[in-house]
Amino acid sequence: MSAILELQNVSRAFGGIKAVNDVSFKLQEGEIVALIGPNGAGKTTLVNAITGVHTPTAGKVLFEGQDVTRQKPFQAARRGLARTFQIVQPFPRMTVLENVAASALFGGHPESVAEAHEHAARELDFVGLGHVAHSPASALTLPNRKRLELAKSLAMSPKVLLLDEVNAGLNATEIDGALDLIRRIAARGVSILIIEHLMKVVLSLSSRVLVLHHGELIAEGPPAEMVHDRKVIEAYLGPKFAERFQKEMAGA
Amino acid sequence: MGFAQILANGMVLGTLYACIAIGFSLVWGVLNVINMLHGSFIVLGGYLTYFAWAYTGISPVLILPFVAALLFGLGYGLQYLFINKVVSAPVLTTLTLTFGLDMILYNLMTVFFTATPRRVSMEFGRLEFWGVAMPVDRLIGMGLALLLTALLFVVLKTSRIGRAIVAVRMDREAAALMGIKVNHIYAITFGIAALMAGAAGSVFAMVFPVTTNLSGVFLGKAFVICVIGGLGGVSGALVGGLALGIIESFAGVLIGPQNAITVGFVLMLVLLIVRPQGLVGVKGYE
Amino acid sequence: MAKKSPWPLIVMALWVAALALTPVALGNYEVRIAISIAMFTALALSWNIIGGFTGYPSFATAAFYGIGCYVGALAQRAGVPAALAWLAAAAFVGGVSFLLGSIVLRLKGHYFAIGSIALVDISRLVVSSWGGVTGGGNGLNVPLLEGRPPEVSALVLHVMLVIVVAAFLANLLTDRSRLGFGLRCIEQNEDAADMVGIDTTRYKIAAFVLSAIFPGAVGAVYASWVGYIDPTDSFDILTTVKVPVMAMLGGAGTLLGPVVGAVSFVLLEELFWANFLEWNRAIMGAIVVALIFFLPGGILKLDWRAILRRAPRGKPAERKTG
Amino acid sequence: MPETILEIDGLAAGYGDVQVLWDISLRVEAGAITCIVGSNGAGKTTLLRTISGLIAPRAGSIRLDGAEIGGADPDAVLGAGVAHVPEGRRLFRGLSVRDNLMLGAYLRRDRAQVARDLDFVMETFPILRERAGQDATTMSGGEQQMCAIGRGIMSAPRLLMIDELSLGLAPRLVETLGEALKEVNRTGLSILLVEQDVLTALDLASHGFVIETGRVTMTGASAQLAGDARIREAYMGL
Amino acid sequence: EDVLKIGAPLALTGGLADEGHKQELVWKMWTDKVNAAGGIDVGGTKMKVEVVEYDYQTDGKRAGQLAEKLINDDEVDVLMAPFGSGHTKIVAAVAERYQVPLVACVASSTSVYDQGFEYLFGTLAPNTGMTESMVAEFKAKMPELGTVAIYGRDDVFPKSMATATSDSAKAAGLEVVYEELYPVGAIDHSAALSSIKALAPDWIYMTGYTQDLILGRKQMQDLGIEAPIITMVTGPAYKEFTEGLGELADGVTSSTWWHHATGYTDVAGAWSSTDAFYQDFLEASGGEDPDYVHGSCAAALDVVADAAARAGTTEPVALRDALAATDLETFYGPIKFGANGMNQGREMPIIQVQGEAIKILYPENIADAEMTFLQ
Ligand SMILES: Nc1ncnc2c1ncn2[C@@H]1O[C@H](COP(=O)(O)OP(=O)(O)OP(=O)(O)O)[C@@H](O)[C@H]1O
Ligand SMILES: Nc1ncnc2c1ncn2[C@@H]1O[C@H](COP(=O)(O)OP(=O)(O)OP(=O)(O)O)[C@@H](O)[C@H]1O
Ligand SMILES: [Mg+2]
Ligand SMILES: [Mg+2]
Repeated sequence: MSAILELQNVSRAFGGIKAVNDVSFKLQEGEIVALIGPNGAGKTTLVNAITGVHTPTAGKVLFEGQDVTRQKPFQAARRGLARTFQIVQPFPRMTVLENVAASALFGGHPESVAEAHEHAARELDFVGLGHVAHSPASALTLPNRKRLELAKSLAMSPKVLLLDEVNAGLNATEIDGALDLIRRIAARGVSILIIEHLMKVVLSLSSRVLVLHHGELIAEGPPAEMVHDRKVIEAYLGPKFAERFQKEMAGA
Repeated sequence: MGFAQILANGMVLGTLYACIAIGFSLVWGVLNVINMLHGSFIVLGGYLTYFAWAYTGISPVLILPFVAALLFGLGYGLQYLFINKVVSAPVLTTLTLTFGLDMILYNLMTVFFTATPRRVSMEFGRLEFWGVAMPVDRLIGMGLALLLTALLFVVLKTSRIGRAIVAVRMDREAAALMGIKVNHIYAITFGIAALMAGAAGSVFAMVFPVTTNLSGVFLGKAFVICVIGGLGGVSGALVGGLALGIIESFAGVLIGPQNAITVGFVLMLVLLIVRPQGLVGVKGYE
Repeated sequence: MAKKSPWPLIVMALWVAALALTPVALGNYEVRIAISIAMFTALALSWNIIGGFTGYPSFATAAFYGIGCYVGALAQRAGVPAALAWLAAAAFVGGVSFLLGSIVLRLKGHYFAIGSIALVDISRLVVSSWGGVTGGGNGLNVPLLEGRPPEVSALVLHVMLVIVVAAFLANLLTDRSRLGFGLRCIEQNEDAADMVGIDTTRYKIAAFVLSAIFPGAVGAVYASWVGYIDPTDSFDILTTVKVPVMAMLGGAGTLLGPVVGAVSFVLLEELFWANFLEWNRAIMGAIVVALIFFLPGGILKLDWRAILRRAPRGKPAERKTG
Repeated sequence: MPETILEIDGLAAGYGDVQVLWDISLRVEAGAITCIVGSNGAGKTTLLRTISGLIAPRAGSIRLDGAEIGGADPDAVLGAGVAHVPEGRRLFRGLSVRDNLMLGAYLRRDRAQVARDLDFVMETFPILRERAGQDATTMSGGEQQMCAIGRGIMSAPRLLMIDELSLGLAPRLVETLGEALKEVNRTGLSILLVEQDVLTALDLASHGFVIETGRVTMTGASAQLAGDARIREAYMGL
Repeated sequence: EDVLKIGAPLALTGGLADEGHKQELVWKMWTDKVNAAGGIDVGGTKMKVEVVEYDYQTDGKRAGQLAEKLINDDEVDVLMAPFGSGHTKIVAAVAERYQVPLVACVASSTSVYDQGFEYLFGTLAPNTGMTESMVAEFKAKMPELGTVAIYGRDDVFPKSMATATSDSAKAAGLEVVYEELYPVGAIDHSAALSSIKALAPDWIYMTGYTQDLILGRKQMQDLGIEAPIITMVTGPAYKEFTEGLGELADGVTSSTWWHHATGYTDVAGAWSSTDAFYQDFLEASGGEDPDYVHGSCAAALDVVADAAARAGTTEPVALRDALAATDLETFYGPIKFGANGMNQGREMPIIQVQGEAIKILYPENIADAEMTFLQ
């Protein structure tokens, strides 16, 4: 199985601060990888660097083997390299359906406006927003906005999906629903890089966890190991939660 | 001709320009409103000063504070009654609103003042030093302009109002949660802007003839200055004003008055592109 | 996406036909009013593409219009037949707007507004400083159109109407094509638009150019009609602000909004100017103010589509529907 | 029985034509940490916004130590002693951490005491002293959350309301913040907490309310709530 | 209908409002005067005269629109042009198209008249005439006059004056050491004047709108710029200029097309002598002196009346031909239109502010003072 997305020594600095520093990893086709790390570690910046929002100051981004380091966001989207926003960004005064149709039309493969709407409708049903298809995006509740974000990125029929804290602000039960959705997305053969502070998500979804700290990868491995990793506990989990999660893993 | 003389001309003109632009910059920066009324405020200040002087004979320097106070009231009122209602609307809406208000004010002024040029004619003569000739009235104007600017600077930097203004600019709702009366602060800000415009008008009337037709010109200058200097209230306007004054002064001599103004505009456009925050403006005001 | 009703088309067709008939039905003065209605309708429709659909508060209309005036005038003085001169003007302005657009469209919000206003002033200053070619402050005499007054006005009116129709079609196609869809996305959230794969730069420039060529043509036609143009009248800041106001008055971002807006505005202006000499400017101002407060979405606000498309004011969620 | 600091009765509120809160009644115990839990869109934020005067209530009363504050302007509410740390921090861009904190004390005249409080905040959150000069909004999420809480404390409230304490924060930071809050609470400051992570919430608070679609559906001591089957099922995914 | 209808678009509001009101005033004076005398005799019938006027708000588009309204709705027999060469051009285009005679009383730039328009006539004489006589006169009064600096507003009238002066000066062997225009938006003249100061010319010639001239003169003073001759066209012709400047105005020269001190007697038209007009005007204006705008416009109406009388009809084409054949002595001076429709061969006064008063230096026959020099 081959790497669909590969980062080679990617760095991104803002003036003084190196938000991302010499990060390298491979995302294999069809796998779900989690990216965790303290606030300000550089996770969002990394996503921005991959999708061309902020071009890396050093290093290479390879998508399906080809160099896309200097691409523009819209190009990334068209290639099938979709992402969601940590701060959800819908088109507020369009209906939910139009929002998704936009992605289908421009990010997906060129189709007519009409087709785009049909495609959008399908994706909405898939994420379970069919019932609110015609209400303005601004009227959605937070979890539904997150689902909308997912639908939008799915409508671009992506190969890789970068999820930046799509579950933040959901409570444990709501998360269960979200997990199921993400699994179904993965089942469609989409490779996923998921950023999350909710360990429940990380632990139950990912086959592999990357830990970012001060812009650098400090650890990498299966979830079960990570919750015991001293560095990770020190930098990220903290003793109390580490204990809680270790229990959960043991329980599961 | 003397380099010093050109520079001097430019600097004097520049300070007056700064005085013209400050209020505009403040409203733009804080309320995020492009105030099309600004030019007319200045003209109004000029006319009021002229008539007060013409009928009472009191020195315009003494009249200035009253004119300023009057315009503060006007500005506060307009903001509180009209602009506040749409202050968070997109630029097109607010700009159009202030334009409509300006049409009214302008019409009132043409009816009551006519377009006849008015000038407070007090001959102060001039000073000469190192071959540089400086009209005294301009020096006075410059002095007043600087004084006002400094005053405003201190107020904004040190006073609670100053801090409140900054907070409101950044995030209305969060500011409200700090116990700041947002609408009041907006109105105050607009009032201060009008006040500065009125004062600028007074100063202007001591040096130049004012006519209603100038309001458009003043507005244009304010645009240019704000963009060149940047929206940071006082410092931006000061730098922008001086820059423009000096540039126009040199351009006028080197490539002829014909193109002097064009140079200013072109510079502005260039800055808009390469440095939207202006020469000294703080990033994030955009 | 709103459903495509045929009504805008029908209404528009009837309206244009009505205007086209004024020369046979009414006197020259009314025809002249019809002409200025047509002129401003064309301008407002053009503005609608950049200002309405794309949500970029452009005040560059007068720049395009003015450049159009001069290109048309100069071409005609150089012996180019009127019709060709008009097309040339449109084409030239299109090119200019492409260049200018790729510069000023990097700006957003207030900065774009200022930038676009600056375009008007700069073009005016350039035209007046460039006396050798443009006659500077002296202005330019343009060869008068041949024919008796009624014929000339009728001709001008019909040409203006052709431009109106063209501009309207441009709006229609934009509205119903992926271009329009993309522009509306940009209007609502440019970053997100970028994210869903819209080449925002290209789309914005396209919109800017579309909103420029028709004013260019209008200017050229106007020039050969009045027979004399000068910088101050051609690059008039009042024109540049009036046009967006008209579009908003009718309903920016809608198809018929600019049309309705232009008509009502011009007629109102006629009315007040005829009856309140001294105060007409103040009255227009009052109307503008009232418009902002009482018709924020424009006259066509009641059109339910406008509810989804109009510029955001106050809490968006207060307009929850569905 | 312990005295209450905040009393809400029959409160209704909403946005435009959407009513969000229906007949909310609850008591917040003085000197304690109380938490509000509830699924998304339940109306928790709306409740806090109504208390702090950002939204006018449509019915009902809000009393602080018996004095009516319902419908008062935000500055009046804050003056009365209720501070609100909004969802998503809302720090002031372009202002230093210190200035942000000082804005919390905007309404206060007692300079000396303000200075002492500033010191206290920086003791509680040492990172803030470290970054005092930095533009607050360039700090990481967690640091911003501390700054926001500090800003709340700076207005010397008697009741501190915090919306979404742990939203988007690394677990370790949540822990630290929790400790810090307990710290602050020991100084006698009552705290009203809105929190999605029910475990964390109930662990911090002594008392809790559950809000569902704009109505209070459950209330009780944390331990008791934590044990409740419905809560475990609805909010802990257990 | 036995009324001679005269249409007049006026700038009663906006930038040129003051000028518009001047025209309005004389329109009224003239109609009252003529109608009081029973009107004019056109082909045997006594016709009253009526001026139909509208405000065009100093907006060129509107001026044209109004001209059309006057022709179509009010069916005027003849049009009077508004103030200024620019707006005259716009109205002229309309008049030409409708073939309605248009008399311009405040447009002096030849560029207005050289479009081959058949129906356009102007009572002001070409600027060139003005500048040549001025250069000649000054050279005569000041033989050592060698250098001149020319500074003008980039606007139809001032620009053409500047160019004309520069040509006449060169032709007369003067050296033009500075020749620049300032754009319409200019509010300060330090730069230009500082350059001029460095050149120390014998003669400073500035032309522009009154407010610019007031400021220009003052800034010369402020910057210590002195020259034997300072000419500001057409500043001294306006009372706003002398009022705005006070003693600073003293010594400033200008040329003008007419001055009320010009004593033409027993002439045709509504007023039998310049003085008669002057007296009436003082009354009508409440004691203010008339300037050339008043004079020229009143005379323009005399021309119309005269033409109508000779044509014996108000039919436009006949009226036009009659106008073309005009050869009239008015209180304002002789009026005779050249091929391009412009008033020919008048000797235009050169005036100078001396103390409070406006004195005439030229032509000799009406001169009432000796030229004084500023240095
Ligand atoms: N546009 C920017 N300009 C300057 N600094 C930035 C910018 N964006 C991010 N940073 C800095 O880069 C660092 C990493 O930020 P980033 O948002 O990637 O962190 P994160 O891992 O996503 O944190 P969180 O988990 O809270 O979202 C932070 O210190 C932040 O201040
Ligand atoms: N500005 C607004 N305009 C209209 N409706 C709103 C607005 N803000 C929130 N709502 C609606 O009010 C309801 C309650 O929202 P609120 O934010 O109070 O819920 P919450 O309990 O805070 O949820 P969360 O856990 O996401 O913060 C939701 O249905 C939401 O859609
Ligand atoms: Mg992040
Ligand atoms: Mg909330």
